[in-house]
Parts: sequence; C-alpha cells; structure tokens
Amino acid sequence: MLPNVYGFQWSAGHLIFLGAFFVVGTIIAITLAMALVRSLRDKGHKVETIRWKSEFGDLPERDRACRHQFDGRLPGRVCGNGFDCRLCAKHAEIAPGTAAAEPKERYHHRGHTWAQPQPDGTVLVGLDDLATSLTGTPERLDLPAPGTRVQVNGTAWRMERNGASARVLSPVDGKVVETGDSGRGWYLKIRPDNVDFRHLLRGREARAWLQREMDRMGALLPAPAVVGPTMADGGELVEDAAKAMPEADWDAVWGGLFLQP
Amino acid sequence: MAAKTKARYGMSIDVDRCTGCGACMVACAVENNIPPAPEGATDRKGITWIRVYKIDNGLPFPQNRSAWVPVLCQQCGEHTPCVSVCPQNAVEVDKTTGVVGQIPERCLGCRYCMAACPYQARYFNWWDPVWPAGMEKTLNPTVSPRMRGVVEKCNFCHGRLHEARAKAAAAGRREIDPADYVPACVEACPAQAITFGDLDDRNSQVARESREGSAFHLLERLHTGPKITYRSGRPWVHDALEIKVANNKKEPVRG
Amino acid sequence: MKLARRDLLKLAGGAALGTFFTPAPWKALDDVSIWTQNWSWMPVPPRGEATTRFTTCTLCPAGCPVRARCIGKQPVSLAGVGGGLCPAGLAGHHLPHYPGRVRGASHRGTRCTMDAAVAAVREVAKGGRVAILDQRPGRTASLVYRRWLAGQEGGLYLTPPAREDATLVALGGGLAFNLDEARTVVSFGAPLMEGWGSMARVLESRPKFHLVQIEARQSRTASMADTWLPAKPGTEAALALGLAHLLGSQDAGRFTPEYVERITGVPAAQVRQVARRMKDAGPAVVIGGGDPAGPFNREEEQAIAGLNLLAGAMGRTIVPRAEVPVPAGFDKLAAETALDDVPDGGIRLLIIDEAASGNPVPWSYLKRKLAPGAMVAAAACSLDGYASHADYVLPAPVYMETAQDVPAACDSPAATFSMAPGLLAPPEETIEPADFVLRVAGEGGTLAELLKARVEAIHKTRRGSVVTYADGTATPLAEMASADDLAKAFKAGARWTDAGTSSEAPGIAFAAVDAAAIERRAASAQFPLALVPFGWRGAAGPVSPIFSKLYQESRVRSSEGEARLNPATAREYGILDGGLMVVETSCGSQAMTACLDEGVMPGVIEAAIEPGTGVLEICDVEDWCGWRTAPARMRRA
Amino acid sequence: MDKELIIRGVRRASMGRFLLWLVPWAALLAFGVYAAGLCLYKGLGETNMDNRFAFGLWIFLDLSVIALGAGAFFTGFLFYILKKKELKAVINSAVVIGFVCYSGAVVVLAVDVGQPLRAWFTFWHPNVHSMLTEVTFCITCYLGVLAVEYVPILLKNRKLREVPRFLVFEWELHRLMYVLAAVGTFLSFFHQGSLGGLYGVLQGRPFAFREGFALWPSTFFLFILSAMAVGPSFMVLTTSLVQKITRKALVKPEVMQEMGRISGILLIVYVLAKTVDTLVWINSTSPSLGFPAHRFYASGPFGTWILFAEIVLFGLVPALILLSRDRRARMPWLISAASLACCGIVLNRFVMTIQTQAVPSLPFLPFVTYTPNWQEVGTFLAVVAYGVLVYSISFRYLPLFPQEKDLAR
Repeated sequence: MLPNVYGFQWSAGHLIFLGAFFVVGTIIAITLAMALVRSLRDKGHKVETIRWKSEFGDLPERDRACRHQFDGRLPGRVCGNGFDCRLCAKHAEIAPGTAAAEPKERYHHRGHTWAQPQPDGTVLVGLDDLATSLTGTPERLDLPAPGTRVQVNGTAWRMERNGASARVLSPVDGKVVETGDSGRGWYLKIRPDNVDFRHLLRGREARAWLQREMDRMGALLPAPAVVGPTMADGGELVEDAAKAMPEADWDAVWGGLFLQP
Repeated sequence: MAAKTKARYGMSIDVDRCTGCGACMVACAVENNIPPAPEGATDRKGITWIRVYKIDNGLPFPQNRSAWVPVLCQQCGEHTPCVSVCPQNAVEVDKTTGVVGQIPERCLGCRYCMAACPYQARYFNWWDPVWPAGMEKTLNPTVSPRMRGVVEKCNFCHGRLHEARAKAAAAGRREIDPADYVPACVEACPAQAITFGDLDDRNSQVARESREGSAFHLLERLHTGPKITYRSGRPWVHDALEIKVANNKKEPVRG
Repeated sequence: MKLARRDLLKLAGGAALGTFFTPAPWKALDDVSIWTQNWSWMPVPPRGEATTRFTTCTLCPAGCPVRARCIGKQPVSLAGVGGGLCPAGLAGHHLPHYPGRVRGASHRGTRCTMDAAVAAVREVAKGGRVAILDQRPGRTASLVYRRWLAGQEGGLYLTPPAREDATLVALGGGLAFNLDEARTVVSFGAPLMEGWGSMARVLESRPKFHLVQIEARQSRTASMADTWLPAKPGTEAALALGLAHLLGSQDAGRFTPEYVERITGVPAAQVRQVARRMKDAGPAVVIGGGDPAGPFNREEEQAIAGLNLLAGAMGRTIVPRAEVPVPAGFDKLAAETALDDVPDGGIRLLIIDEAASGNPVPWSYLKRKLAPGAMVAAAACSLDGYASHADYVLPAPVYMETAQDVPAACDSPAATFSMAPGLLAPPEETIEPADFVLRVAGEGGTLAELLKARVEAIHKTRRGSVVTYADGTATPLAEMASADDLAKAFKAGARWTDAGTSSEAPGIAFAAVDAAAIERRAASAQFPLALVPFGWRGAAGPVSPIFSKLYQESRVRSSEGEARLNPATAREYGILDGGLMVVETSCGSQAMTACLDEGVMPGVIEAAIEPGTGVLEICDVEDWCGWRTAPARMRRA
Repeated sequence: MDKELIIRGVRRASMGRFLLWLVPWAALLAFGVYAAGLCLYKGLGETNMDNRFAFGLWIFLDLSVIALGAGAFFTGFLFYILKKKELKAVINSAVVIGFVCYSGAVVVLAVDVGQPLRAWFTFWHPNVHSMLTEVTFCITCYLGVLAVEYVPILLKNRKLREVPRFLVFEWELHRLMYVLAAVGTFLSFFHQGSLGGLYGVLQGRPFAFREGFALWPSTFFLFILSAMAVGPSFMVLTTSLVQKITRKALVKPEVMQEMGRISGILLIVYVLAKTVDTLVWINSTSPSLGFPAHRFYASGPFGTWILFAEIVLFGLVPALILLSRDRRARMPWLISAASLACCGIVLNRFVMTIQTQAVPSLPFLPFVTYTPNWQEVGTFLAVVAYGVLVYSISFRYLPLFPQEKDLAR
C-alpha cells in the first residue's frame, strides 16, 4: 500500500475507497473501546442499577405489568420505569401527592418484599406471605452486614433452597442497621434515605396485586396446585410449599417470584 | 480507457497457414517452464498459454472442412477485462509494451480474472508443478516456475523481452532490436503462420497484415481491442468465428 | 542514573513502535508475498552463462538444423535455424529424461553385462539367417550393418515399409523428389503438410504447386490441400490406375473414371479433373506412402509410382541423386530387402536399431518372419517399443547424446550430409547400436571413427559447398584446407550439399502393374467398416512428457485408445460420443472410446497409433500386406 | 448438569439428548474439515473446478449464504434504526444466523482461493476498481461487526451475566448497538451490491453483463434488493424450523407475519425491477454485444425455464402470497411462500455464477457443465454443520427468543 512499492500508486479512487473503509473500521473500534472504557470506569456502583435495568428488560411482558392494571385504571399497560413509580409521569398524574410513610403499615414491593416503617424511623424489610410460603426456611441465607448500603430494586439479600437461588430486591434505599431471619419474620432493619414510598403498593392495591401474583405463581407450580385454589379464595397459605412440592421447578418459581429472568 | 503505451506489441495469425501441429504449444511450455500435466489432467485443467482449437464448417462429409485457430491471451487494449477485476493489482498493462502482464507472486488465486476473460486464455495452477526426475535441469532460467494456486497466461515471452533489453543495454542502444524479441511460439511455428511486432510501427509486417482486408479479431464486438489479429481467405472460417465480413474491411480497433 | 529492567523494556517497546514509522516493515510485508512463491518443493532452474550451440535434429528423416540455447552444457530450449521446428524437435532436449528410458543391458528382463549380450548375439549369428531392421536407412550406421550382413550367409538388411521415399524405392532408388519444380502434386496419403521430407522445403515450394490429396481421412494435409479426393480406404490404387488410364496407360484399360468411381467413391468428374491437371498443369509429381500409420502394399506402391512415368515426372520433379561419398572398406554391402519378401520364419537372429525411431512396424508382422526360437536384440532407448518383445535389450543413446550423421531427406534433390554432435554425455553403459554390431562382428572401430572417415571421404571429393547454421554462409568445399576443418564445421553445425544434380532421367522400364490384384483387394472390402490408423512422424518413439500439452491438455492430437467416427456411423451402431466401443478385425479386437467427428468418412473408424495401443496389431491383417487400413467391425461395449 | 447455564424458566432438552443431536453434526463437520484440508494441502486440483469453470459450488454457495444472511443486517436496520420494536423477538436469532452465514462464507472463501496465505494482500495492495476488493473489504468489516453484535448476546448467558464487569460491558455495548447497526447496514448495502456487480461488470460475459448507473451495473442494485427481500423470509423459515425441531413456540405469529409482509413488499419491488432489467438485457444490452439472448438458453439444462422459475415461480408467486393478509396469516402459506422466496434467491445466485460460466463466449467452444465432487460438497457440508452447531449451542444457552417465556405459559 506504500506508494511506489511494486509500482503501487495512490489515486482519488484509493482515497475515497480506502478512506471510507478506514473510517468504518475506526467507528467499530471506537464503539468497542467506548463500551469498554465505560464499563471499566464504573467502579461497581452502577452495577446494581444496571443489573436491574437489564434484567427488568428481559422479564416476560406479563411480569412487567403496570400497577394500575390491578386497579383497572390502565388496563394492559406495561411498566417502562422498572417499577419505580417515582419516575413515572403517568403515575404522578393518576395518584398525585407523596405517600408519606405511615408507621406499622406494610408497603409491598413488586419483588415480594415489604417495608414496614418503625417509629424509630427505621424500616423493617421482610418477605410477604406468598414469598414466605414459597421459600419456607431457606437452606442458605446471606444477609448484608450492618452498614451496607442497599437501594431500591437492588440486591437486599440472597438465599438458596433446594437448587434454587435468588436475590431478593430491596424495597427502599438506605443503610442496613440490623439483620433478622425468617424466624423473626423480618430480615433487615434499614435506615432509609427517604420516606418516599410511592413506588410501593399498599392496602387494596396490594391485595389486588397479590391476588394476581398468586395466579401467576400458580401457573408456575405443578397441577393440582396446592397453593393455587387455597389462595384464590383468600384462604390459608401452605406453610412450606417447597416441602410440599419438591418436584416443582423452584428455580423458575423463584425467578418469577423475585423478578429474575 | 485505452492507455497510450510506448509500443504496442501484437501478433497476426494466418489461420490458412496453421497446420494445427501444436509446435507453438510445446515451444511455449518449454520457454515458460510450464510443467507436463499430472495424472488426470484434462483439456479443461491443463495449462497451455497458447491453445490450438479445431474448428470446422459444420457441413457433413465430404463437404466438411476444418481449420485450426491458435488462441492465446489477446492482450486486450481497450477494456482489458482481466485488469479491472483483479482485487490486488496482480494483472497490469505494461506501459512500455502494451502487454497485459500477470504477476504470479501477487496473485491469490481467486480466479475472478478467468471468469472475466472471454477468450479462455487464462489458466490456473490446479497442482504444484512437477517435472520428471532430472528434467528440471532443462528448465529455462529466465522464467521462474509458478506454484499451485495462481493464475497464469501468455505474456509474449516476457523473459525474452528482458534478454533483448539487456542485450540492447549492453550494446548501448536505447531501443531493442526487433529481431531480438520474438516470442517462442512465433519462432517455433513451422508453417510461419504467426508474425509478431509493434503494431504502432505502421511498416512492420504485423501492422501491415493486421490492416489486410481478411484480418479480424476474435469477439471484436465485445470491444476488448485485442492485439492479436487473425487472417483467413476462407469465408467459412469467418462464419465459424462469427466475424461479420463488414468488420474486416475497417481498420482493426486500436488498443 | 541506573538502568532498570523497566527502562530496557521501555526502550524495546519504543524501538518497536518506531520501526513502524520507517518503510522497512511495510516493504517486508510486500516481500512476504514473494516468499510464498519459493517453497522447498519448487524446482529452481539452474542459472549460468547462456550459450548458443548448433546441431542437426536426428528425430526424423527431415534432419532440420537446430539452434540450442544452453546453460552450461545443458540445452534449455531448441529452435529451428531459418524456420520452425516440429513439436518433437522442439522438445528433443527432454528425451534424455524420458521416464520410460532403458537403463542397462538386460536379457529377458534381468540385467546382464554388455559383453554377455555381445557374446550371446555373436553365438547365434554364427548360424546365419541374420537380419537387422534399420529404422533410418542411409546413415553411416546403416553402412556398418550392410557391410556386416553382406558377410553373413542369408544376411538380410531390412528397412521399415512405411517410408517417405517408398515411391522412389518402387521406382528403383537413387532418386529424390524435387518439389521446387512441381506445379501439381498428387499425394496418395503422404502427410505433406504434417511432416514429410523437410518441412521447411515443402512449405517453401507449397505456394508454387497445386496439392491434390487422395486420402480417406480428412488429415491435416487433406484439409489444407487444394483438392481433396476422399477415396474409400484401401482403394487408392484403383484411383491411381484410373488416373493412369486417363493419362493413356495400357495396363489400366478397365479402370475408366466411372468404374473407379464405383470402387473408390470419388466422382468420375473429379478424377478426370485431376488427370487433366496432371497433363496440362505440369510438371506433376505423384507421391505415395510416408504415412506414419502404415505403408501401401507392393501393387499399390507400383501403381502410384507408375503414375510418375506417365506424368513425365522423371528428370524434372523426380531426379536422380548421387550417394554421399563412402569411405574405403564399404565396397561390399548387403542390398535392402523389403519385409514382404522375407519368407515367414526366415529369420533366426533379428537386431533392431530403434535408436533412430522411424515409422512403426506391427510386432505381429515382424514375429511372423521369425523362425521358432529366434533371438531378438533391440537397441532401444525406450522400454515401450520393440524392447518389450526383445530377448536382449541394449540401452541406446538418444538424440544429442552421441554424434550422429544425418542423411538427405527424400525431397532434397542434391545429396547432403550434416551431423548432430554429442552435446550431452550419454548415461553409463549405453551403447551406440552400430558399435554393438561392430563388436558382434569382431571388426574393430567405432561409429565415431567411421564418421570421421566419412567426413574425410566427403572432403576428398572437393565438390559442393558447406553452409554453416550459425551465419548461413556457404563455403565451397574446395576452399576447405583439411578434413579436420570440415569436421569442425560439422561439429559446430553445418550442412554439406553436393553440387548440382544430374538432370538426365534414368531409363526406367516400369514393371507392369498387377491390376487384377488391386481389383481383388478393392472389391474384397466385404467387412462392413474400415479401420484406418493414423499417427504422427516420430510419435512411435519416445516423446517428451511435455507432449501432454498436445494430447490430454488440448486434444490437438487425439490420445491413445480414441476412435473417431462419423456421427452417422455411430448412430447406426448406437454409439454415443465418448462412449466405449470395441473394434474387431480378423486378427483381434481393441476397446476404444468413441469420438464423433463430421470430418470422418462414414463407415470408417479412425484410430491413433500410439505406443501402448494395440491398434497397429489389429490392423496387421495377414494376406493383406500393409496396414494402412483393415476391414473391421465394431460394437458398443 | 448445565442447568445453571440455561436461562431461568425455559425448558431445554436433557444434556444427553442435546449431545445426541450434536454428534452427527460434529461428525459431518469433521468430514468436511478433512475434505477442505485435502484441498488446502494438495491444491485445488482436488476439486472438480477447471479453467472453464473457475468458480464452482463454493462461490455459488457463498453468494447464496450471504444473501440469506442479509436477514441479520436488515432486521438490525429495522429494529435499531427504524425502531420496529416488535422485531426484538428475532433480532438476537438474526444476529446469530448472520454471524454463522458470514463466518462460514469467509472460511469457504479461504479454501477457495489458491493462495490463502496471500489473502491479506488484497488489503495491502487493493485494486479499488475491482468489485471483489469492495466485497472483500465489506465482508471482513461486516463479519467484525457481527462478531461485536454477537458479544452482548453471549454475555447475556445466565452465568456470564453474574460477572459484574460483563454485565456492565454488555449494557454499555448494547446502548451503542445502533451505531453498529448503522455501520452494518452501510457495509451490507455495499457488499451485497458488489457481489451482484461482480458479474454485472463482466464485459466479456454477455450473459452476465448489465448496464447500470455510475460505477454500478444493475445487478448491483438487484442483489441488494433481493437480499433485503429474502432476509426476513429466511428468518421466518429458520425460526419456524427451530420451533418445529424444539416443539416450542418461540415467536408470536404476528411477528412472523410482519416479517412476511416486509419480505413480500420488497419482493414484489424486486420482481418488477428484475423483470425490467431482464427485458432491457434481452432487447438491448446483449444484442448490442452481438449475442442474441436466445442463444444463452440453447443448451439443454440451461433452458428458458430457469428464467421463468426465477421471476415468476420463485418471485411473483411468493410475493403475492406474502402480500395477502389472510394468506400469510396461515402458517403453512407463510412458510411455503418464505421458502419459495429463498429458493428464488438461491436460483438467482446459481444463474449468476454457474450458468454464466456454462455459456461460452468464443463461438467454437461448447456449453460445458460441471458437477462438484465430494471434496467440494464436503467442505460445504462442514459449513452447514458448523452453522447448526453454533446455532444449537447459542439457542440452548443464550436468550435468542425473548418471547419464549411469555409463550411458554
């Protein structure tokens, strides 16, 4: 390609043609490099956010249903904000005002955790009944050490049981103060950064959603679903479904339960 | 398109004189170190830079008559089909001679040029060249053998042009003596059916013959401007080669 | 400051980076492509000083002058002097490396010493009825054979039947064609345009004469002739008699043009036309034979040759030619014997000189002439000729390996003499066929010495002139001081030509033609088809491997085992182009592949003769004598 | 055993059955590699190609495969540039197929050229007037693009995404994907076109030669058009094939039909263009070079029926089927139309490569035919096997069809 080596001459054609291709090559290289640089520059802070964004994108459509499907205000709407209604304009206009945290009230997260504000300003985080029934007592449980920061939709803790493992999503932003366990009915005590719980469900809305969640889980469990009907008529939940149905694909069930594709 | 070249070497082949003996093919192979065919080579895989084809008038016996047409690279001058297609400049028109040269050590063997050549005058090395034991002693030192996987073709015995130039340089001449540069096939033809020379030199025999009324080019209608001219006084030869008689009257296309 | 390892690495890295800004790596990159051309298995031509040497081609009777471009001693390319060369001549320098070459003397396949061979042959020779088949008569070697045979009782000096000068022999010998004088040439299957006499001379006079080709095949000559009379195979002689009749011969009374037309299939009008042309557009000459594929038989040859007398060719287009002077000691020579005249089983010892290949003779034909338990010794360079049938095989040198003399071609009006010096050293334990005979005869001397003597004999005459190949200058022999100068001239490439030819016609009273025999033969074509072999001058001997260009690589020459048929004939027998078929004659059958060609006469099977094909063998039909054609039938295989 | 590699909540065959499925293809691959090795080691004399048929099976298949692989760039173009969101359902599969097609084609090309060791020389000493140069540059660049596009899919694997770095890298790269999609479209336009130009510029081959605009003969544009038209059809074909083999619903029928519709629209345009081009060629281009077009179809196997099949049977017919809403709504119709369209483009590439060389230019040369021998076929099969293997493994461990889980319930 060097001019005059073996009589090679540059012409306008060469400039245009080769120019075009070297530009293309550079673009490809730069794109790769940018992605690489960005990923290296990030010191692990964004990971939790990104993981949620990417996993939320990979969730099946029906698992991304907007909360306002349940109260029938926006039938068939699919959430585009990763279940963070604080960012949702639609939600703002439908349910204006801030939902200030009321003590002793359970705020439900779409990942089947609840947050219960305490008088001392901390928040207890635990698994709702459905999750408890479907997880029973986990074989392995690693809770974050006190002092760890957790964020909404980020990993709160991890647990494992007969082959299934899951990251439980945190309902609130904040710092872990104390850790509990399944026995005590709550897992984490968190000092929240704020008390804006707009993204969490409560009251009738929560029940409607839970209802729907039971069907969803029922579909994942082998028929005859022991859980399904009993929940359908709002009856008792099985104490430990996992023990009752070891043959079920718990990996899939937990995936559905804790919103992990 | 037609790049003006210093000289324009060309050939004129008298179809009526050609006896089809094939001396040109053998001489060419000897001169250019073209190996004998390996087992299983057919007339479709062989390498014959110049190939003699038999044509006939298509009539039944005894009216049937045949003639022989030696076909080599036509050294196209106008839209040289093979030059423009080669992806890596392995085919070049020599500015000083108008000869279309193939550079084997630059060829990657994509064979696009062969698909482009309407004269089937390009040949591919399907095998590595092998000579019977001892015969490599008889190879011509002015031409290096090509290895398998490259395309090659007639280059008007480039080795001989080199030697002629060397000779001229040694004698302090700037121009080569035409008598010193004669391709092997021309020299070998027992019937002296082939003449060779510079077409731009209007007094050269080849130029004169190319202007004859009976002169024509193969596939002239493709506008490739060949530098090989054929001649025949037999009308049926013109028909068999699809030469419109109107074509031969006018000057052969300048390449 | 102290240099840390780190600094060195930095330096190295920097240097590496730096080189990328110099042209070096880029140039190298370009050169890589050239390196991919030079692999260990690629042959490298020997380099060296290029020199030009001259010789004379001994591969066929034409004896063309040759300019050899040599590197060191080794010729790397050959070219004609003042003219072209035939394919065989152009690749002659490949022959020493012929793959199928004979190496070492052998007795029935097992190696033996030369002395053993000489002793064995000498022993058998004592019993008489010795014969030598000389493939190229007229050489000094031929003199050696004839002199020895003259001494043996019942010694036979045999020459191949299919000779280019067959017509001249039929006319009594000592003659030559003079095409330069001819205005009409009537050729009975003589391959004038393909290889006959001296190509250069024929082409030179070609514009001056009208060529009438009488041949069943559309040979190259036929398709280039001015008139082509495709007579049915085996009926050429009838056509000759037809012409003789029109030229006023008594012997050919019955052969009216119409009658000829019935036999030969050539329209009477055309026969008349040719006859008229021979009369009016003279001088004419009639040439028969020389077809490498096979000879005419005796009657045919006579009928054809006889036409020359009627056409008044003698003394004008056929002239007497003096012999090249012969050294002392060669006064008693055995006469040439035609193979036909040798009684079956009449030979006890047959020595074949195949070094100078001529046109082939079917082995079956030779075999008939051998007595039971006869010995055959073949001096040959290739294993696939007669060597495969011989008891003793004697490795002979090939072209360029030893000095040879080249006699005049049949179309040279004057006697000429030239030599092919030994440009290359012959391999170990080859022996000059003539030297072998000399050793058998127990007479001392070698061919080389005899050649020297012959040159001296020529020098004595002080006649004629010597033309050197290098510059084409002619020096009268009289001006050559000594025989050594002449020898030197010959070695450097030169040709001696005798002074002008004596123009007085020899009074030849021509033997009456046996018309009845010819009729019988022409009529007896009761076999449905005719097998017509065809071949190329010298193709019977070894050819360069590069000939693959002519055979499978371009099919300019049809390869062995290929039968050419007219599509109509093929259809009749349900044979497809490229299909397998079997050809049968009364003496055998041969499998071939069909190749359809409109140019082939319907009812004719054309088959190429190559070493290895049995075509000649099945053409050699007994009581038919001559194998130019054979009645045949064919079927699909 | 490889459960934690498989996406959560989708069903995959047992390891044993999966291996059983891979083994025959692996065997085929091995055989083909042997055949190709033979050609590389002994030279191309091992093949049935010859001086009259300098291009054979391989080039023909390269052209076909690359045309069918056009689905990759075109789907990417529709998805990333024209924002046709529903195509998310197939984009990953499209990328994998494209990657398989192009990498396979490049490998075969490497065997096809006589001196693979000098292949790089095209980049070093390019002749910019040659269509082949354009092809070489574009295809290599585009193969790079496809590889880069393949990376995020790979990193989406359940185990790999556990690694934070990968996760972030995948995310960042995915955000820039539209750039690559644009580049890929640019490159594809050119090399699909140049592949057509390859033959259209052959002045010496009146059968292939076409006039055109500026540098580019009409075949340049026809190839682009046909490739774009058939790309989606091929996606439909492959997707439905995977669905058949895995007995799973992977893509919503609407998406399939949408792709069919797009294919149909482009196909009808292509057919019209092709018809016009053919008429111009028959009536002006070819005669002006002294070759009456009917002569090209003189020899038995290469009769005018090819022309008919190419334009009507494999062009017009599928186009009409795909354009009618209720026809393409029925899977059998959709699939058969798609396969007809694919056959059409393959036939077109066959005509351009093989038939072009079968037709002699010199009057005294005969028509010639050529049949590939086992070395050539084997090498081709190796590429097919390679493709199946890569796709199967990708399908098992990577999220090729996001809708699978929705449809599973």
